[in-house]
Amino acid sequence: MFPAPFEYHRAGSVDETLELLKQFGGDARILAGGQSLIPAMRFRLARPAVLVDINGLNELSYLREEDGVLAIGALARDAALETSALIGSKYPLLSDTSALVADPVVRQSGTVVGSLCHNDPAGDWGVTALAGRAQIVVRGANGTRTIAIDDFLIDSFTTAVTENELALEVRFPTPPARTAGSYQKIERKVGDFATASAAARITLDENGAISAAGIAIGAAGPCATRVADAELLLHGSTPTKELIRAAGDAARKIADPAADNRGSVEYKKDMAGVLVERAIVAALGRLGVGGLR
Amino acid sequence: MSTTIEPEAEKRSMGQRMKRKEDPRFIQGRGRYLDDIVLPKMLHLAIVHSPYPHARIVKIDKTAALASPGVVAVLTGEDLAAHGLAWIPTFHGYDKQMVLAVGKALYQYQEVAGVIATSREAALDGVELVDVEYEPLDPVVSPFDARKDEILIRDDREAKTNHIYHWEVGKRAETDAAMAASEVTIKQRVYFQRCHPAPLEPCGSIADMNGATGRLTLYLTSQAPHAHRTVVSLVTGIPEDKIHVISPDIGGGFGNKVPVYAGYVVSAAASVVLGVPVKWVETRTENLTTTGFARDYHMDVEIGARKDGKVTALKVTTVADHGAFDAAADPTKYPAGLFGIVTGSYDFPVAFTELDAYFTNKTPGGIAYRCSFRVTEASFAIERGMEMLARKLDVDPAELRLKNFVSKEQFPYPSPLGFVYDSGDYHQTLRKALDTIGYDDLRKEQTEKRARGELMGIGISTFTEAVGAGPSKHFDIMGIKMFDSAEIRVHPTGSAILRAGTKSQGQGHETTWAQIAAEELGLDPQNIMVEEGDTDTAPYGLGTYASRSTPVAGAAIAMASRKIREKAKKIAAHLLEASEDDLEWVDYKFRVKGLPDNAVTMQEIAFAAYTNPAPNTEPGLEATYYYDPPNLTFPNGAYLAVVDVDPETGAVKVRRFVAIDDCGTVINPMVVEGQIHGGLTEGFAIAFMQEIRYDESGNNLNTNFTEYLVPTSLETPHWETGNTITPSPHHPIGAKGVGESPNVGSPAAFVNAVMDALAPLGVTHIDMPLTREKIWRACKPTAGATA
Amino acid sequence: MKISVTVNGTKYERDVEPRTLLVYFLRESLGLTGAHVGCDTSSCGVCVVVLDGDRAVKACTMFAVQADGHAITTVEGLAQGGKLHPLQQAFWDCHGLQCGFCTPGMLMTSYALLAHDPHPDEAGIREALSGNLCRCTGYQNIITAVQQAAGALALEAAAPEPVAT
Amino acid sequence: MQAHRRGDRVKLEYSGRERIPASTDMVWAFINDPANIASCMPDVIESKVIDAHTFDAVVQVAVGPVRGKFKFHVVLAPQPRGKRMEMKISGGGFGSVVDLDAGADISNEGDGTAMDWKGSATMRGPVATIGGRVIDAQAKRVITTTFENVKARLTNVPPPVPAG
Repeated sequence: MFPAPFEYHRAGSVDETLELLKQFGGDARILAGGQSLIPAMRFRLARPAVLVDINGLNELSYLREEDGVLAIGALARDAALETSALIGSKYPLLSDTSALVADPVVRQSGTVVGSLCHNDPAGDWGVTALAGRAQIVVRGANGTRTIAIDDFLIDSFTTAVTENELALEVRFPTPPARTAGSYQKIERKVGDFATASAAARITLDENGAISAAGIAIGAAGPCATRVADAELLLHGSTPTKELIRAAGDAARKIADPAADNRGSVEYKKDMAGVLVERAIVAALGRLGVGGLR
Repeated sequence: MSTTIEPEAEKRSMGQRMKRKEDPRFIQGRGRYLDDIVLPKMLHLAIVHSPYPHARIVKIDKTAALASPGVVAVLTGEDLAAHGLAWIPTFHGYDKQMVLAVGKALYQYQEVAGVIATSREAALDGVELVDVEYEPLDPVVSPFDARKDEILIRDDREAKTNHIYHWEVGKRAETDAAMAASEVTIKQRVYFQRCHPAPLEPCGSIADMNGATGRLTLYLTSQAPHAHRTVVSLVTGIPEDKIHVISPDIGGGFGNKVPVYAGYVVSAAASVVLGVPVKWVETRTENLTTTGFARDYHMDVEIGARKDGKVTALKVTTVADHGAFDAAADPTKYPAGLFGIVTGSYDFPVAFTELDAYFTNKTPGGIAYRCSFRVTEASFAIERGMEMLARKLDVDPAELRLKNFVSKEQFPYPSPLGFVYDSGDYHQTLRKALDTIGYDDLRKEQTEKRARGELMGIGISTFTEAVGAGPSKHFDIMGIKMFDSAEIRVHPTGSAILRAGTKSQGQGHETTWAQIAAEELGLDPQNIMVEEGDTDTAPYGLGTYASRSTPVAGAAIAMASRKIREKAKKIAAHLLEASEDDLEWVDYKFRVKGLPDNAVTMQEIAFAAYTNPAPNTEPGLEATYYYDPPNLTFPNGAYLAVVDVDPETGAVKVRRFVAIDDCGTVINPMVVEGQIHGGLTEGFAIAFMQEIRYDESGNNLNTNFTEYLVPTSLETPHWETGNTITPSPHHPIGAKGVGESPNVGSPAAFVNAVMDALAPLGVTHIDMPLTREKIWRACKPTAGATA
Repeated sequence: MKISVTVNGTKYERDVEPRTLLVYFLRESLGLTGAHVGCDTSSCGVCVVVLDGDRAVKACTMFAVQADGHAITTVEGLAQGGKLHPLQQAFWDCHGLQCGFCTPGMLMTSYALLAHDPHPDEAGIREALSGNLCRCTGYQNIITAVQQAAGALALEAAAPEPVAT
Repeated sequence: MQAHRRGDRVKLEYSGRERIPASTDMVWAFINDPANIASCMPDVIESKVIDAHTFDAVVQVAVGPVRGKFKFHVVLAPQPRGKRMEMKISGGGFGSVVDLDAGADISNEGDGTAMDWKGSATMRGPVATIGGRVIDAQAKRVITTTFENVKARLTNVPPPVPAG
């Protein structure tokens, strides 16, 4: 399978990228990792008239922790997170996620920001970004704006980035003390999109009660979904099996998956709950809280 | 065995873990697969497919496509009809199939038109612009609906029915009577799902009609190049000497590359019409949606037994879904292949099996996917049945098998469905598998786990295959007997070239064929070049599939070598100035009896054959042998799987898998192990993930590798292998064939293990693939009520 | 458009259509047919080559124009000075291939793996190779081969510079 | 307004209900005119009414990576007795075929009209598996927006700006 013809432009800078986007508008697509876009083009499902390649913008390939925020640049690839000592030690939620996206070769090209912008309903990073309360920094002709992830993910394959903007980075708040997370995914085999997925980020207070919780599920609606009821339930409570089960049930209730080869609605709803429970248990386990299964 | 003398170990070729001779080119990226071949002026073919499973073709408008840059021609079924190529016979000749749809499209993705252009991209650009107007018709998706004959799929046929054929073997009345009289019976419908071999290299062809010589060269991804040459000649009327089929390196076949596909024919027609080479290489979607699928058997399995566990009767009734054409790849006299092996390794006093096949609006096929013609379906049926019988009798499934095995004293064993099993020691093989895995300890562990509510299962499969088709009395394809052949020429300096009618697709023939000849001739296997796949040079053979290469061509190689040795003996007598009667073949040399130092090597003999030939003998040292096997061979094995099931998600972890195989004499243990690893992996895939499914509207739901699931290194279990050896008494070197055993035997082991794990929940059967959701459903507390 | 790519140490300048996938550029413009094509969905990995020394990429999911100014290593570039690369030798020794179609991709993914992690354990190798499909071997001998190659490379690395005493 | 989905990957189903502050007769008359329906479909670049029951429309598709034109052939099949309108929309694009079937039942509700609608999309061709989630999003958008716009037009307020 071969893509339809297109015009190719390699951007030399962020400004040049914005210039090209301005010039070609809706006819142009940004080419970063290309791991979703190129297969779609090979099937001629996507046939952009213009590709703006940002792979030369090495200045966007950073993973940078400063001012209480981990910033992941638009060209940081999944594999960079997977192998980063910083991510491995301080951001287990992100580390988990980076190891479960697509397959290990695809991860050497695929980017975190690109995945967020693609916003596939079964994608991984949107789920983790919701649980981690991430923000996306977007630049356009009129300057830079920062969008909370909840406002960024609009609908399937649709985000708050407009035609003339470039998503520059995603920012994850640095976890405060006594915080851990976990990402859980059911896939039929390596490389598959999620049958169901869930992310949890939990902060405990000094007494062992939950002082902050981020819970989200994937493949369970038009895009990644925050399980606000579970977050509310967890907040201020001491973890128990029953509490975790209730958080899972909140996910089961809110999940609105589509049936496909991966499973029925019934199965996927239950898996959303199971994975929320497992993600919470795993996050707590990382905080030394056990005996919850 | 051919010789009772034990040769010196270091000179021995047979049984050695010899590194493969074909590997240096593959590891350096210098293999030559079909798509690597580029010919001058070559054009590219891409195909237009029907999006509808059943539709009348109202109109095909080529105008826009022909105007697209680079497009040279567009061919439709009607264009082919003008050349008499609209229809071609199916594999065994009982039916015919459309090359490009004429009148009606009969399955989704059926080939409707071909676009020939100067590049692959331009051909695809043209495909987008071929405007086909369809009038959709209601599809028939299930053979059980087809049976009603409410919608006629094939109005081109004389018989106005979707029923293709009825086939049966065994004693119906006696079986029914024995079943009725049985103290215990089980009955279960078992569906072996439609799946696809999906070799990593898709199918393809390059047709090159030379207008000056009138000779058509066809590069094909072919497992059976000679058979394809004959078919092309019969279909086109081109004399067979004017057709040259070359099957280059093949990136896996597994039965997928046995049939003739539309792309081959269209590329050939296009080359004839346009006078330049035309290449066609499938996309993965085309591979999965249009080329031969496998299985799709709905089998009702019934077993009768006495209370003490001795089996009394077997009956299996099957409904087969053949898709839109009867293109199943089976020998002519065996429409349901070797399904009669369904009595398996057990001594049934009486048995009966029958099968009805139907057309549906699905892709045609029914090829032998890593399988000897329906042996996989049969083995799955009997091994699932025996497991259910053990459950019903509340006896250990290993004990039940040991009680009912054909014993080694019974060989050659005539089975109730007409085979004569050559050799085996089923008891020894199963006992070895049980010992290897530590069966008793595992059962103890399982008891403890069950007490804690954990789901652990142990599955057994003790299969017998029938492979190596086959004896000419019974086996032919469109009349061509299923012999195979070898030609060996020993060069003056003692190296040789060996050609065979088979075609390796990864099996390692370049190594193992050389090992057989080297062992028989006392030559260095490194200096025996093996060549296959070129119909201009190789002797006629039926090709590689159905585990037939070693049983048939392997025998031909041994026999050709022995013919050479006979002649060599004459030359040796001349060289040693002795009588032939005074010579003996010892330690890879001819020597004068009683005078061990008075000896000549084959290398010396070869040199003499060209420089100092014996009086009254032809110069040279070569032989050709066409081997017609006296019987099939019957590889067998005992497989054990241990699984843990997570009831919360339905996930299954295959913790251990032990495979003990008896494939008779082993030529190269390393190659045999490799074959077993690969076959087990495919069996694992079939048990847990591989399936071609259609929705109720006839849409294929598994059209590429994102939906047709091939396991990766991470899902694939670690395999433990071992063997027992009972040489085939009728094969010149005692070998039986092995490539398919693991794929035939393992699916039942996996399913039996999962069912064993779910036994405490009262679950007796779940159809493959065992997806997480199916297992999750079975584990739900309410499963009993909703199932 | 015109691109300049260094493949296996040799610089090539070629004119390509933007839509030409890297794998077809290598196969058809440069005649390096080691990288194959087995699917259209970036699933099978038979097309894997190494970009800039240590990044495995599926060459069917990258345009040739994107390789402009970069270095590509293909299976044809593994053997040096007439000597097989330890990975090639190990695949041969351990029967890590059958039909050979997935082999170049497997070798190149393994090559990138060993560039990052010279001593992977079995689990690490299974993980790293899980973007490459094989239908013949069941992966087991491939994993053994990568372990053998890792050992051989470690020896090679140790050999040329004897420790001063 | 909520669209519900169920069914298999290649067969997607949607349903919803619009309450329209207009008489049943007005609504019925409105949706019987193909020109009106054409004007309610989202992102229509051009449309051509062929006869009293059929029209062709070219729709600009823009979902995620998918940007392109999609040709639709729409056939209206009014069932006046039960005030039910059935629509068959067959489309082509991306080398594949998508069939949308929609049906709306009109009934009195208070001083207005209720329009209960159901739609399903069937995808055929390679797109179904590679682009299932994308096409799902697009089909949902076409169907739901069309009915939302019918309501908007009859409510005499400007139609909502489609998301994206």
